[in-house]
Amino acid sequence: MSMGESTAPVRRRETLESVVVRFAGDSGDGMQLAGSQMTLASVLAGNDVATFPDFPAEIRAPAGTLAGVSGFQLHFASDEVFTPGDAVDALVAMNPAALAKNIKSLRKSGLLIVNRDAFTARGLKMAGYAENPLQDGSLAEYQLFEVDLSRLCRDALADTELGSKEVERSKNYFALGLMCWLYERQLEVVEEEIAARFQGKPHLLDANLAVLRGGWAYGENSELFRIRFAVPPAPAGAPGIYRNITGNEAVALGLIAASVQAGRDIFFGSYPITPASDVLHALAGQKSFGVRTFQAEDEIAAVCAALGAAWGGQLAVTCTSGPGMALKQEAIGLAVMTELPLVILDVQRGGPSTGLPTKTEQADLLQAIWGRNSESPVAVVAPRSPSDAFDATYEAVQVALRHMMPVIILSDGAIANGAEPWRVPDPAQLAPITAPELATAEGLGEKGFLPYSRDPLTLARPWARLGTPGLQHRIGGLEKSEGTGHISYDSDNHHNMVVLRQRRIDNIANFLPGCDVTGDRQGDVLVVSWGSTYGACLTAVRRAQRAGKRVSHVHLRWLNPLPSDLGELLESFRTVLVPEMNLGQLYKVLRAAYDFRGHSYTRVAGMPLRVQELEAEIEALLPS
Amino acid sequence: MSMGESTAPVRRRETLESVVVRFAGDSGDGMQLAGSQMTLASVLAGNDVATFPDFPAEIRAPAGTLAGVSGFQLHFASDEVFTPGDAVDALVAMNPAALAKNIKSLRKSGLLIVNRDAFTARGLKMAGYAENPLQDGSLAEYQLFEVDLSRLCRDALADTELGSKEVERSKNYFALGLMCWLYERQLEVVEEEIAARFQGKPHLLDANLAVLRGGWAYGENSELFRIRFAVPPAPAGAPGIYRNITGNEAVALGLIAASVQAGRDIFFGSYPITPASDVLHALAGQKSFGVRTFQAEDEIAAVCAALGAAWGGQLAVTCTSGPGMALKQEAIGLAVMTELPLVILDVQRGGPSTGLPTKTEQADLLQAIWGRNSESPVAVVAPRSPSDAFDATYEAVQVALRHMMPVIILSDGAIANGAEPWRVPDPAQLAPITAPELATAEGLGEKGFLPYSRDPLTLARPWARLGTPGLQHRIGGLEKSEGTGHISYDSDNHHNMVVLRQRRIDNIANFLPGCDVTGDRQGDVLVVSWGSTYGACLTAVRRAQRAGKRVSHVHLRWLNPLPSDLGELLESFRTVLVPEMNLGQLYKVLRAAYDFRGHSYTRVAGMPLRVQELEAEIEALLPS
Amino acid sequence: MDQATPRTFKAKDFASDQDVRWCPGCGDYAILSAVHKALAIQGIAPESIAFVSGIGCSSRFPYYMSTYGFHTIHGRAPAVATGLKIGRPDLQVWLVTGDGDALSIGGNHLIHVLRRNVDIKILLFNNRIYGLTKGQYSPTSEFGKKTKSTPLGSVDHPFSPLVVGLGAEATFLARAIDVDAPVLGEVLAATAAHQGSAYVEILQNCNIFNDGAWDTLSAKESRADALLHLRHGQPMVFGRARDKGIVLRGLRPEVVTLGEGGLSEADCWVHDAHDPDPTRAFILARMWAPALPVPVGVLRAVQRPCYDAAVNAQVATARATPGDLHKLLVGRKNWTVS
Amino acid sequence: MDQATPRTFKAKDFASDQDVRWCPGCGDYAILSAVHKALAIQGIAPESIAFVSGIGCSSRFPYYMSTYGFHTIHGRAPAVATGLKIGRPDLQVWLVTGDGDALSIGGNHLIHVLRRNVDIKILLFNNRIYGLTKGQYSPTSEFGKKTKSTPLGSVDHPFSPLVVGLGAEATFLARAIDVDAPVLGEVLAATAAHQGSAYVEILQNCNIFNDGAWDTLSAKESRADALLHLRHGQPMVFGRARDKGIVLRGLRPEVVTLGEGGLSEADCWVHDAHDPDPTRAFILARMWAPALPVPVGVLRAVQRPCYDAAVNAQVATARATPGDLHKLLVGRKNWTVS
Ligand SMILES: Cc1ncc(C[n+]2csc(CCOP(=O)(O)OP(=O)(O)O)c2C)c(N)n1
Ligand SMILES: Cc1ncc(C[n+]2csc(CCOP(=O)(O)OP(=O)(O)O)c2C)c(N)n1
Ligand code: SF4
Ligand code: SF4
Ligand SMILES: [Mg+2]
Ligand SMILES: [Mg+2]
Repeated sequence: MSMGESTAPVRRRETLESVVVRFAGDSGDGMQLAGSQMTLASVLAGNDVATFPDFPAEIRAPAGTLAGVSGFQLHFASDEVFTPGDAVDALVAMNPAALAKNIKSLRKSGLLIVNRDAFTARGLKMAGYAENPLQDGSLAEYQLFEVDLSRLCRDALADTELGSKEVERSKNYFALGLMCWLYERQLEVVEEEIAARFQGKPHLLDANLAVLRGGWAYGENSELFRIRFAVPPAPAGAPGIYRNITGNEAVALGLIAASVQAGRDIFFGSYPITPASDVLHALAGQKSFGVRTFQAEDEIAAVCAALGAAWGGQLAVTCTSGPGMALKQEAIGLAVMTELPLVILDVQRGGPSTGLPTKTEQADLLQAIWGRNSESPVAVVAPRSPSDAFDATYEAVQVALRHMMPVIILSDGAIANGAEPWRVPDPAQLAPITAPELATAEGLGEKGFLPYSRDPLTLARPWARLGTPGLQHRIGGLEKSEGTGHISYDSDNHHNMVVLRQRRIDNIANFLPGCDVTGDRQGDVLVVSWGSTYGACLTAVRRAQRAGKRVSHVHLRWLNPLPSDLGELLESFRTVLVPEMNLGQLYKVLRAAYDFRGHSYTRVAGMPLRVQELEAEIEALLPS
Repeated sequence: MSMGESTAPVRRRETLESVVVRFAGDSGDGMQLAGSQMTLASVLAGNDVATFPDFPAEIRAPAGTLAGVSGFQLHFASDEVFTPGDAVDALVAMNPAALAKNIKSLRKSGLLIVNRDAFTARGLKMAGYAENPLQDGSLAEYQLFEVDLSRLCRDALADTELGSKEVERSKNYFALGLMCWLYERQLEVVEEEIAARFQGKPHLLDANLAVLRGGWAYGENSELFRIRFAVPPAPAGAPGIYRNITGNEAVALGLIAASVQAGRDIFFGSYPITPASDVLHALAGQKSFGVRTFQAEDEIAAVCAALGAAWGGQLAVTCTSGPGMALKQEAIGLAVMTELPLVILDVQRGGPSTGLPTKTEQADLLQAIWGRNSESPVAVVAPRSPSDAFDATYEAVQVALRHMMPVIILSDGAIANGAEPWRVPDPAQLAPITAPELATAEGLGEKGFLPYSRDPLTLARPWARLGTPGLQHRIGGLEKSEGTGHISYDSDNHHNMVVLRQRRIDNIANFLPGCDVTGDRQGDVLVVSWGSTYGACLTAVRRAQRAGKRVSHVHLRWLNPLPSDLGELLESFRTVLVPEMNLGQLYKVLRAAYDFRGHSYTRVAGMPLRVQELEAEIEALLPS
Repeated sequence: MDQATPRTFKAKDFASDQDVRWCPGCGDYAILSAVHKALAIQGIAPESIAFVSGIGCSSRFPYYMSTYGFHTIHGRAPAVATGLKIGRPDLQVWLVTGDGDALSIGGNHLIHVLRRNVDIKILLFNNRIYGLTKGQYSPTSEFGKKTKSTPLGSVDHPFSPLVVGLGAEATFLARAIDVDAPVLGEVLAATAAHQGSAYVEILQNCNIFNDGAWDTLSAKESRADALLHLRHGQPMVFGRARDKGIVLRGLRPEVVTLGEGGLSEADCWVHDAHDPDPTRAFILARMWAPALPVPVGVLRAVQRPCYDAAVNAQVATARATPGDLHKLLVGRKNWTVS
Repeated sequence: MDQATPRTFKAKDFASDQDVRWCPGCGDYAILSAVHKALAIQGIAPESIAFVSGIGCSSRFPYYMSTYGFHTIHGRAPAVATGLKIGRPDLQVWLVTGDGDALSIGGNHLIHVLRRNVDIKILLFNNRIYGLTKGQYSPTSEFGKKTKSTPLGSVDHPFSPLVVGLGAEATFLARAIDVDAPVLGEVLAATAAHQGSAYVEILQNCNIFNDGAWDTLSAKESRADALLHLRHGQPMVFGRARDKGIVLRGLRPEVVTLGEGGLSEADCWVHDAHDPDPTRAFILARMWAPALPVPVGVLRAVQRPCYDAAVNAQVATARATPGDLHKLLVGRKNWTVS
């Protein structure tokens, strides 16, 4: 049965450009599942999408508590989408706690669909409600739809053998069915997902399908909704195969693609930590690509093992989040000194210290650039969105191998777990990845092998294949003589090596494109962004541009080194706005490097920046 | 016998303002001893002094090799002395390797005293000499004095039972005796030191005294030297008791003084590392002051144990150098979050990675300010000289306790091992140290104890004494609600707490003096320094001032926060020069914070900056 | 607080007002309530006790105690607790940790605290999985275990927590299982009483990510046959009908059926928790199902000087002549300018 | 290099051209030369061998080898070596470390590499002191030791390196002393031959900061009485006159005089290095002077799957069907825009 086509009398049908929906419920309520399946249905409907999953820190806080609320926000539109959306158009609240925690995000007159069955005295109390908000008029400014979700599920499954727990657990599919009806998403794709999920468990399969369709039918048949919405497909993007992808998945794929291209097996040393662990999980299953994952005893062992593997010739990677990154710094310094290629992924989360493990933030920039003892410069790149994490990762590998150095990738919680459509690259079209490999001792000069001799262009030292006769060499963390790599305590040599290591970083800029500016290269306000604030900044700038303002946007993919034409660009605007989810870290880096006037806009709330805030900031900086 | 008064016919006697001597020999030759005893003799002669010990990294590299050369440079003068001196006036070279390694530092026409006995074929070869430099004319531009040191020692000890090894080992005292004669230092003080050193070993005591006096007598009686030098006492400083002190000793004393003043026992958690270990050694012997030293299994345990002790109410301290500092950063973040007082001493050394363990550098500044995950601001203070390490440490404790926060002290290898005279403070005059102690539950409001309530002035939270009924509380690394300290995942609270933690740092500036400027508060060039480059910068600026230039100097003791009037000061000069032993770290911090024009002068050679280089830099920036 | 009246405590006096946020059904609940009870029995006031933990589900423990509490960072609780105890020997210090927190990232601090015999009570909740990070294998997970990070099965040979403890010279070793309240209570009482590092492995069920890990040991039906409850001075007898015993043949423990082959309780290996030689404890710690019953109770409890006490003794001795600050500052060599 | 001719090696083929920079008289020299010899006998080419070390005097070792060498950071050599070996199982990987490097800062990595049984040969130079940092006590220093950091004597109970190894499930344990070249050579040969983590404690004299630490064991006169040279399958007999033996009474080893009380070699405990049960090895590892002779030679050598081999086996199996990049990238759900 295809329920994509409705047979009931057609209600008012409104066509929208863009919709933001949010599912919210208990951690056990399957909100992430409902959200990601609606995402899939939306991308297959041809919309552009962006998502923002919002987990609780507890594994499973007691059901019904505020601490246990799990949310999933989905933005889908007929136009390009760069953010998960500021204000929610439709909120599904599975219980009072979910309502209490999320109602702030719903726009005035937004649709509010609640599971009335959960609004019991106990549920209300756990959510901290003195009065039932469904009855006390406090929700008057929203369009409230009260649905007896639990009861409706029970009804839908009356004929089955399912226990009451399993019935209760299926209610996310009812909500999903209803939302799919409301926004005219096809059910087929969800049905396929359910089929895959419950393979081998026919009774659960049937039950969940029944509930899903029940949700749809409820929308269709009940008198509750007098309106349905259509969001027409976005204009077809570049031709190709598309898929939906999260940032963590994209990193894993980027690594594998780079590994295949470079002809080097991946060694992935990691210690689990939220929100980075999924990269380990994704790679652990990819042994057919020669991926060796190593769950180390701690972060230090993880990075050290990776460094050992790098010395051995592997494509070495380590992966963590903020606190783990702090622990790895001493060993990253060793990578700097030994000039070995190493990719370090830091999926930033709220801090300081343990902080807010499940929330996003972009406050590890200074730690990445400067957080080691002594002058220990490391290249830093940041993806701007989930799908872009593929490219950023791929580039990180390129640079690490070409220049023989550690490279830090700064992702964050929003990118890691957020999802968006991605045009899958053709493996045959991937950019080349080269390394200064050295696998024979032939052609060495009189002095034999010089592990610290350099390629004049890349400044890379040779990557000798261990096991090759005649290439034996010894490396370590003590200062070394240029050329021989022998230990050196000489003053001048030390100064020169310190300067050289910095030059190796600066030199990367010669291999990178200049600034890619959205808008004119001069004007009133230049918005500079990095990482996951890309989408919000771009959207805000575009809106200002449409309003005829002289505002441009430049997004920095590489944070160290910075693009060579950035200084000039910054000076070409009356003022510069640098919005960040930290206290102005990129702003400090830019100030230290260039002469320009600017403003730092910061909000560190564990959530993506809102387009509206940025619009207001830009507005305030424009000449009146 | 007092040999301070010479009886031999008086030679030409020249009076000098300032002299720089350097003892250089094998690690086993006792050069550090000779140097520090001449230092003592000089300060007791009323000179101002500064020293620069220069150790090899190996414990005892094979005798005679370049790697094994150990040096000790002493600057003494009739005027104030701020640096160990650029160029050496008199070099003692105990063997060819010592000559090879140190000759560059000797000024043209400088005195060069060599132990001819060591210039054997083997010794020359080990030092890399093809020809004997004593014979090939290559030393023509110096005043060369060849002394058969080894033979003279043997002669002096001919009557004793001493084995040839012990005789050989005494030759540093011969050299010292000779130098004391040459520069008219009293032998008494050295004799007392020898007496203390060889207590209970009368045959060694007598032998070393004999050799010391032999050195003196040799100067007096041989025809070699036609000149002697006098360096009159420096004008008496402020009245008081003076002593000679190294930076590491001064830190230890500063901690104990602060501990006595604050009425809190010291808990000192540390893991040995060059050049910081001596602080542990110094404190381990001070149990009568209630000092508990804990040699932990690693740096992480050291800082964590200190944090546990801080929670328990101790004056908690941890101490390390660069690589260990990197390891401590995660735990320092926990100290930031839990707002516990903790003093972290980082004695900077050459890097990156293991780097140059025995060389100095000041390249951990950015690591100290920004080297942690997320927004994790920490107060940073740096001593400017060995004796100043007492005050800087004392202030660090003051701030840590008053504001309830971790404070980083950035010392460095030059300060740690360098020595200078210090006017000993009167314990009764020490500045007060207060902490927001809370040792009873009386007077708490209705809500009971609020661990994250604040003193409005210091922004400190209360330091509850563990064990007190009614003050039980729970802290940790997760984000907390202002007031209660309960875990909070709330967005707005997080943003506010992030901002508050930064405000807590900024607020310290209200308790600190403004910039202490040497010279006018406006002019052509402002030299800004921090840490151990103080002396070189001050000396260079004074020379420029004497030459009538509009140059001023400001030295920053606190690096985080910066003094509140610094921005204005920077803008009051045509240009600013920031000399550093790194690649411009303070310069970056200043640029990020203020609008000014400036230049970064950097040299990272494992050695203090030279006054001459700085003079040249200043000169180049002056309007012509 | 009137110090004159001796105080008695109820279990709930040790509970904090914070909502407990473990998954419903988690084994941690039973342990929490056992600890509340054991502390009430012990009778030391909540304000004289500090709980320190690392990071993990288990490490949330301090929030649920009315004592002083410090939820530190991953793996480092032993170090934090050591510093606290050295400075504050008057406090009773407990440490709560997980198999990942204690044996993966925190392994070094754990073995050093045991070696030093710092007077800290260490409760290691072993659920053989990383709970908080949602289900990766841990250093106690069985070889071949399939988890999120080991989809083809882990190839890591696991640690036995108590054997690691013996390698580190632990003076007190005990084991209990979350569901067996009496043994857990007995072990906690002994832990509270021990002077020195008391190291306890508590087998705990994570019903979300490793449900049933201890089923054979915890199931009411099989428990008596699967566990060997050790009692000092008593022969090792177990089984639902108490019809099985342990005898030591050479260096190897074997299960015998009492009554068969003329064997009686008197032939069984007698438990000696106080043997200064750790070999017995080593044999016991390595006994494992299904070949042998798994020992619970106190495996070893011997005395050795505590690091914290020794440090404080050195300080106290030195302090008999308190330091003179002026003398210290002026040092041995000095001169006066007047 | 002509691969056809089998190569034979001399000790000096394994020496690098770098000046050796240990203190004259340091025990490290003897170990270096023993390793050069053992490698020559083993006959694997220098280019097929990698030496990894941490930081410390001992950790300078790789510079003096003509093999590949990596002088890493303090305590982390086991982790670096693990990564290297997983990626490059074809290389023979040796690790050189000190008592501080391995058991203080590096304790956790050490126990994890042993647990995993990564195929790495670990030489721990135990001089019971921190040499490179000039004389602080280490985790193997004796209780009460006065050093720079413990002027009143340390109050830390020391680790026994081999007992720590047993706590960590080590498959190979051996001990030798720097001055006893024959035993050292024998141990190194066995180490080279073992598959899995081979863990060797080498008692080494630091003549600068802890001179004479092993004097009773190393002095020519007392050595034979103080050391027990273990040989697999042989009764434990020792003494200058080979007139003493070890018997096991219950769980306790005792010294007996052969010939007295009718005791002969045949009554002595027979060494079984291959016993899968580690209890014997535990007893041996804890035997210590002066009450008992100190065992040298191979205490334990058993087989267990190596982590690195198992990882590579999983990869090889999976690779039988090589990954298809296109298929991976497009994923399970996708759509086409044309
Ligand atoms: C430095 C650091 N690394 C990693 C983490 C992520 N992390 C938190 S708890 C944990 C493991 C938890 O396992 P366990 O100790 O067994 O406790 P359980 O949750 O099972 O009780 C990990 C890896 C972290 N918080 N900090
Ligand atoms: C992170 C870090 N902490 C501390 C040090 C200083 N350090 C170098 S070697 C060493 C201990 C050396 O002792 P051991 O391992 O026994 O080696 P030995 O010198 O005795 O051979 C220490 C503490 C360091 N290099 N790095
Ligand atoms: S994840 Fe497991 S260990 Fe953690 S609270 Fe839930 S059931 Fe307990
Ligand atoms: S300090 Fe000791 S261990 Fe280090 S080289 Fe010298 S003698 Fe050897
Ligand atoms: Mg666990
Ligand atoms: Mg050592």
